[in-house]
Amino acid sequence: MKKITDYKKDFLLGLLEEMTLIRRFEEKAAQMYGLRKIGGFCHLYNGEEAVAVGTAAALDMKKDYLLTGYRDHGHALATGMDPRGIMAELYGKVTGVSRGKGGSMHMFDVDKHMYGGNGIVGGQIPMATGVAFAQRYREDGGVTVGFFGDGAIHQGAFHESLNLASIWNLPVVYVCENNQFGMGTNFRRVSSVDDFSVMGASYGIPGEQVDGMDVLAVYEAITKAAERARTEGTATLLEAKTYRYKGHSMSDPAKYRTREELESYKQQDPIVMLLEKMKDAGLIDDEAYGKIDDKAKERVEDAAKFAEESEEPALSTIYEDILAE
Amino acid sequence: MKKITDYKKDFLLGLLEEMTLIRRFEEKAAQMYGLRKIGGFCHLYNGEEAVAVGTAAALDMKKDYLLTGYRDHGHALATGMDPRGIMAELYGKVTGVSRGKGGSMHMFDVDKHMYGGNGIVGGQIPMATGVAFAQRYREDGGVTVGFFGDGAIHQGAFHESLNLASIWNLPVVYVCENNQFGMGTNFRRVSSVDDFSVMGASYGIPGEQVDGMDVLAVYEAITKAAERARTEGTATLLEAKTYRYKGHSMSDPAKYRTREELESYKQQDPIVMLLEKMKDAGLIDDEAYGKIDDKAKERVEDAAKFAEESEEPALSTIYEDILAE
Amino acid sequence: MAELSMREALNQALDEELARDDRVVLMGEEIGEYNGAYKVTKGLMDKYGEKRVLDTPITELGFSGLGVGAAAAGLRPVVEWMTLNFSLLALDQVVNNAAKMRHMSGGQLSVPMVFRGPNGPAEYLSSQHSQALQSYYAHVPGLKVVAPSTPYDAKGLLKTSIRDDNPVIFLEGEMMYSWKGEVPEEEYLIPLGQASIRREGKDVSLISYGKPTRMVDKAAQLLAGEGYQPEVIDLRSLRPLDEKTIYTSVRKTHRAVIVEESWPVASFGAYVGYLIGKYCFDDLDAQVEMVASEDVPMPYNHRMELAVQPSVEKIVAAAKRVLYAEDAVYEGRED
Amino acid sequence: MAELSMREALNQALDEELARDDRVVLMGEEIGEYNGAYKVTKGLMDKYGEKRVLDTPITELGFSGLGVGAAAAGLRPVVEWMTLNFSLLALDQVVNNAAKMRHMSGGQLSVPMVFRGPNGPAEYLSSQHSQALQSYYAHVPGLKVVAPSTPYDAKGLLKTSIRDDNPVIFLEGEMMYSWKGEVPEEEYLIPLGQASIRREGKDVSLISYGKPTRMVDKAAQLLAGEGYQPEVIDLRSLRPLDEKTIYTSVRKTHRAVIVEESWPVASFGAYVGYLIGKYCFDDLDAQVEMVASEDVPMPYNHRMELAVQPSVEKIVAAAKRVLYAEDAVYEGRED
Ligand SMILES: Cc1ncc(C[n+]2csc(CCOP(=O)(O)OP(=O)(O)O)c2C)c(N)n1
Ligand SMILES: Cc1ncc(C[n+]2csc(CCOP(=O)(O)OP(=O)(O)O)c2C)c(N)n1
Ligand SMILES: [Mg+2]
Ligand SMILES: [Mg+2]
Repeated sequence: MKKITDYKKDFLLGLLEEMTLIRRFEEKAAQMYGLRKIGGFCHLYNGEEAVAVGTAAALDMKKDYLLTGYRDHGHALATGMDPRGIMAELYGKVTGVSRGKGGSMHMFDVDKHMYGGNGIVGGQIPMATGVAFAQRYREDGGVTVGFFGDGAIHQGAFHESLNLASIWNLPVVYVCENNQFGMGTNFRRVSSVDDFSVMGASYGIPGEQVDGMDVLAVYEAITKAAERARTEGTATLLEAKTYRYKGHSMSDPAKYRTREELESYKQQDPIVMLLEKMKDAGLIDDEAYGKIDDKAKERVEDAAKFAEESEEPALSTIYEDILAE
Repeated sequence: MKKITDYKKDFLLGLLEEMTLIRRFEEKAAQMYGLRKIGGFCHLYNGEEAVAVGTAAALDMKKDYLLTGYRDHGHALATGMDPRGIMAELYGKVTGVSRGKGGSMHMFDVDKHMYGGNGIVGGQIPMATGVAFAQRYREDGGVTVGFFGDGAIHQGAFHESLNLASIWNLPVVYVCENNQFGMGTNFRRVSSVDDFSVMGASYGIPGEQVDGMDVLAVYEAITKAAERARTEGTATLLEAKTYRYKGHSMSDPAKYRTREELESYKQQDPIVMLLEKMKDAGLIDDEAYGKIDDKAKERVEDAAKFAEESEEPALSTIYEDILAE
Repeated sequence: MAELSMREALNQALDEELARDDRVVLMGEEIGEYNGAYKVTKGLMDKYGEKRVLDTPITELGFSGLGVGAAAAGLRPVVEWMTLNFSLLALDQVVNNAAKMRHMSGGQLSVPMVFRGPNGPAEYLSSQHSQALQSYYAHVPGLKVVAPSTPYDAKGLLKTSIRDDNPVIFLEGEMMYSWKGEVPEEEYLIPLGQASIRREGKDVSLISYGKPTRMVDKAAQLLAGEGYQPEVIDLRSLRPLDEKTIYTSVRKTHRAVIVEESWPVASFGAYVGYLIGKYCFDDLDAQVEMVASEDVPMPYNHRMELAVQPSVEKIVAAAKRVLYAEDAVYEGRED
Repeated sequence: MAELSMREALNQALDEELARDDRVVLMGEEIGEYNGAYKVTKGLMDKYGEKRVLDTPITELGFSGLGVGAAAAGLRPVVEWMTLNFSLLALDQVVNNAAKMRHMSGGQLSVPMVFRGPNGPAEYLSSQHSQALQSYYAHVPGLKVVAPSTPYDAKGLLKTSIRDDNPVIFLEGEMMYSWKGEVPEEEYLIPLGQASIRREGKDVSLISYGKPTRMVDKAAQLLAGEGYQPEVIDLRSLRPLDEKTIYTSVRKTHRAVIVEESWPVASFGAYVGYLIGKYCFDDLDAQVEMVASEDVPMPYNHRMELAVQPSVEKIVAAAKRVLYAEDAVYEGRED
């Protein structure tokens, strides 16, 4: 791994900003959920920010693509999507990215190459493989990153997709975000192996574990994997070890884990870790970070205000967005 | 591996008889298919006899179970099912094992613990896992063997099942009969790896390749795997390398492979190989084998006669065998 | 009689059958340690242990098929699908194995098991999580399909389903789990294939099952307030279907409205409509109407999702159309 | 005009669209080197190369979902399911991704692709391999569902389907591939959602699509021989459905029989029956009848499998029942 001082300062500040924005966004979403501005499932990303942010930083969202599951606010923000459209979507407003039809689990932005947001555990894995297929077909030099959880990795969709990606040399990076739980189930209870990266061998592709609390580790792993995808058309399986601070969704009190476990992960908080390293290297001080944080809060406030003031979709739109003309 | 002289002569003769019976049965089935006594798909097992016979010999079909795909005549015979009922089923007669409802792909015998016969590629893998689940639940000391092809191994059902078997310590042996083709497709064209046994590692279970043309090698591998299943509740993934002499089904001229390749496999014919070894060890001579072969032919003739003379099912039976009372 | 929630009634049924028959095992995602995503299996892993109540990985095809194999080999698995939406991943195992094993084996095998879970929309979940998939299961010979509407029925029907020697699809509703109703202390069973008449009447037959029955009751009250006497039928089981009760009612009332949550095209409700048209042709005084989901994927926005679903207003309006109390204007129809 | 088989007509459609638009790719099991299990894709890998015609592993869920992703990213995949039976494994990708991507993204994504393959029974294949699954696809908003009955229609409809910006399920029939018919040399397209009237008449509307249309034609001839004038409608597309043609016909004939191969319960045919009952209530002179598969899994024995399916005799009998030329005796009905 490179040293922190090997990175450009702006780049590091960018990572910090993104992660902070996601953290603040999720806090706001939780608050607004409590106020019943948002309903349904709402899966927050607190604690896992480094994975999406480190990944997006390694990509060029002009030509690369990203797909994920229902825990997608962080990924959406990391691709550069506007917090306003995301928050408005959570509110179910017509100004939401999916015009109020998708909600929390279905964030899309075609321009930013964010292709969802999928509510079916594992359902995005074949689709991500297909986006990579289109890239290889067009030889556009791009890469697709498909995210999924430690729960999703057991789905048949994973197995079928990785084999397809391997035999067809698709430029895809599969990232298993192992936050240690699928809902209330510790992954060790339902997994035969505790290092998912070994599964790459079944498909003749590289598999690697990476510290998902360390945004730079993620950045480097994705950079390497994306490079391999671009140049050799070789898929990669990465397992990012991470942790979610909140319950699975808003209704989960998360009794299946101890306070101590949670606290021990908070000690390795991805934002704090990067901040501390940057401070040690003299790249930032508390005041400067305070400004970053303030800006994140502002953007999030602005997004909530935008969402609040936006219109509900007209009922007649229920017949729209189903078939293309 | 043990030497041939380490085996009891009767045991070896039994293997020879079983394989010969299957070979003759399939030849008869092919002939009757040509005469339109049999219709639909009819997937023959010629060349692969050692796999089913070596497996069944290692099992106790009083307490063990066997499930396979649609290429199931050989497995059915190997479990000790009566050729009459199997042939009559091929003829669609009411005396068939499935009363004329199942046909070639659906041979069942509850008493012999032959649980099918499944037409959906990979569809039997979760079911076999479930039979093993029941065995573990009852602690009946038995083992389930689930067969499937090199084509089927890519199905999600495989991945999901092996993980389940591993985390629940199910007494199951998964046997991938790699006959090198899924219909017209050489497995190397659609597989990321050419040694499927490596996939065991994804599920923390042993994986092993075995020469599927050598009935004793199969017997030994299954014996070992079954023992591990019985005593430790550990599943095993075995890949039996084999070859099918005929087309995928009766309508396939098998143009996707060379005459030479076929001939080279016929040089390692499982029946001939065992016969030669036994001859070398002085356990059998041509005359004695001639008798075995005659007996096989007789049983097959008898089966065809039985099938021919049996009644068609009454049309009213279409409403039967759907729901249990 | 105790007043229980649907959730508690279902839990009791599972508990009693687990106690009664040690071939019964439960499996599904989060049903054990977590006590169930909707807490239907609460306490059962504690009581019966991990051997009989199993948390599965997220592999709907795998564990559903595993259940089929276990059933064929003599157990009586009750498989929970966290929601029916996810059962699409398992459908092959249900349609091609569970429903056909007996047939393909010429009657040798049977598959005594239950697949259960919440079906139909809840709230704010968008289109992948709000599907009412009963029509898929009702379509298939070899399955039974049950959909209770009260805690009493839920308990009695689930117990019967677990004892049934066939694969039964048991449809609940997330929004129904907290519904309350009386449930006797003593054991009882309810046979599959018998509709119940929730309200007797003579002017119009309102036919439904599962969650929408509540709306139908309300609609019936409103109609009664306007002087009509609607008859309200709860089918309780879609397969087998109690056709006799339907026809008897329609021959009396001469008018019928079917209410269900699924999409309209190729739906179970439309089939009932077709049957009534066929077997009560001479008795019908008006077209049969169906109140179903709009023919659209479910949106997330709450006002929209309510607009997509059946409602008391829609049911009353349909009833009035068949009662000729309101003009039948079908918007957007090219005819 | 050239006389082509359905297989050749479909092959031409694929060939022409591959040539016309390089976003079109074909994928499926055995479609390339082996030229297709039923030879529909014959010669296309040779002509267009492995880049555009791809042999997939046996992973229906995987490659169907891959197709959805590729379509969303701008290609126009045509996915072959070797038979529709196997599509049950892929259903989640079709229902939850293909049909809903556009909706869940608020109209941002589209999924221009075709899933095609033989549907319905062939011969001697037993129950897992003989399912007519159109009702599953017709049920789902967000999909189009097409089922041609002639080589001419097959070609024109497939070309249109490939150019459509939505996911289209294109249903063929193994037994139909060798059917012959005239196909013009010059290019043509047939719009989706327009039924065709195969025979004009005034006494009874015989409504069908896909494979059974041939039987319906024969039945119509027999009925004509007895002095009736049946009208024969081929729906050609189930979704969108050309309701107007149906209602116009029934309002003229006052009687209708629907013929399809799927199981009856929660079927597409029953939905059409329901629609007719509703929108032609005042015009109907008899109950609407449906000739479908018997409500059983398909047996292997040939006499039995024929008995399970629609037949010319069953269609004639149903027509006569609605013409009141024969008593409507419904065996086994408890009513
Ligand atoms: C096919 C399917 N099965 C079940 C669910 C219900 N469910 C939603 S999230 C979840 C847990 C997934 O865990 P994991 O893959 O680890 O992702 P995480 O939530 O930890 O990000 C489950 C079971 C679903 N949405 N889809
Ligand atoms: C789910 C499914 N997809 C496709 C088919 C059609 N099909 C039947 S056999 C076969 C090839 C299977 O190959 P393999 O698993 O290697 O078994 P083998 O025939 O060689 O014994 C295919 C594609 C099917 N029956 N089921
Ligand atoms: Mg997780
Ligand atoms: Mg093979």
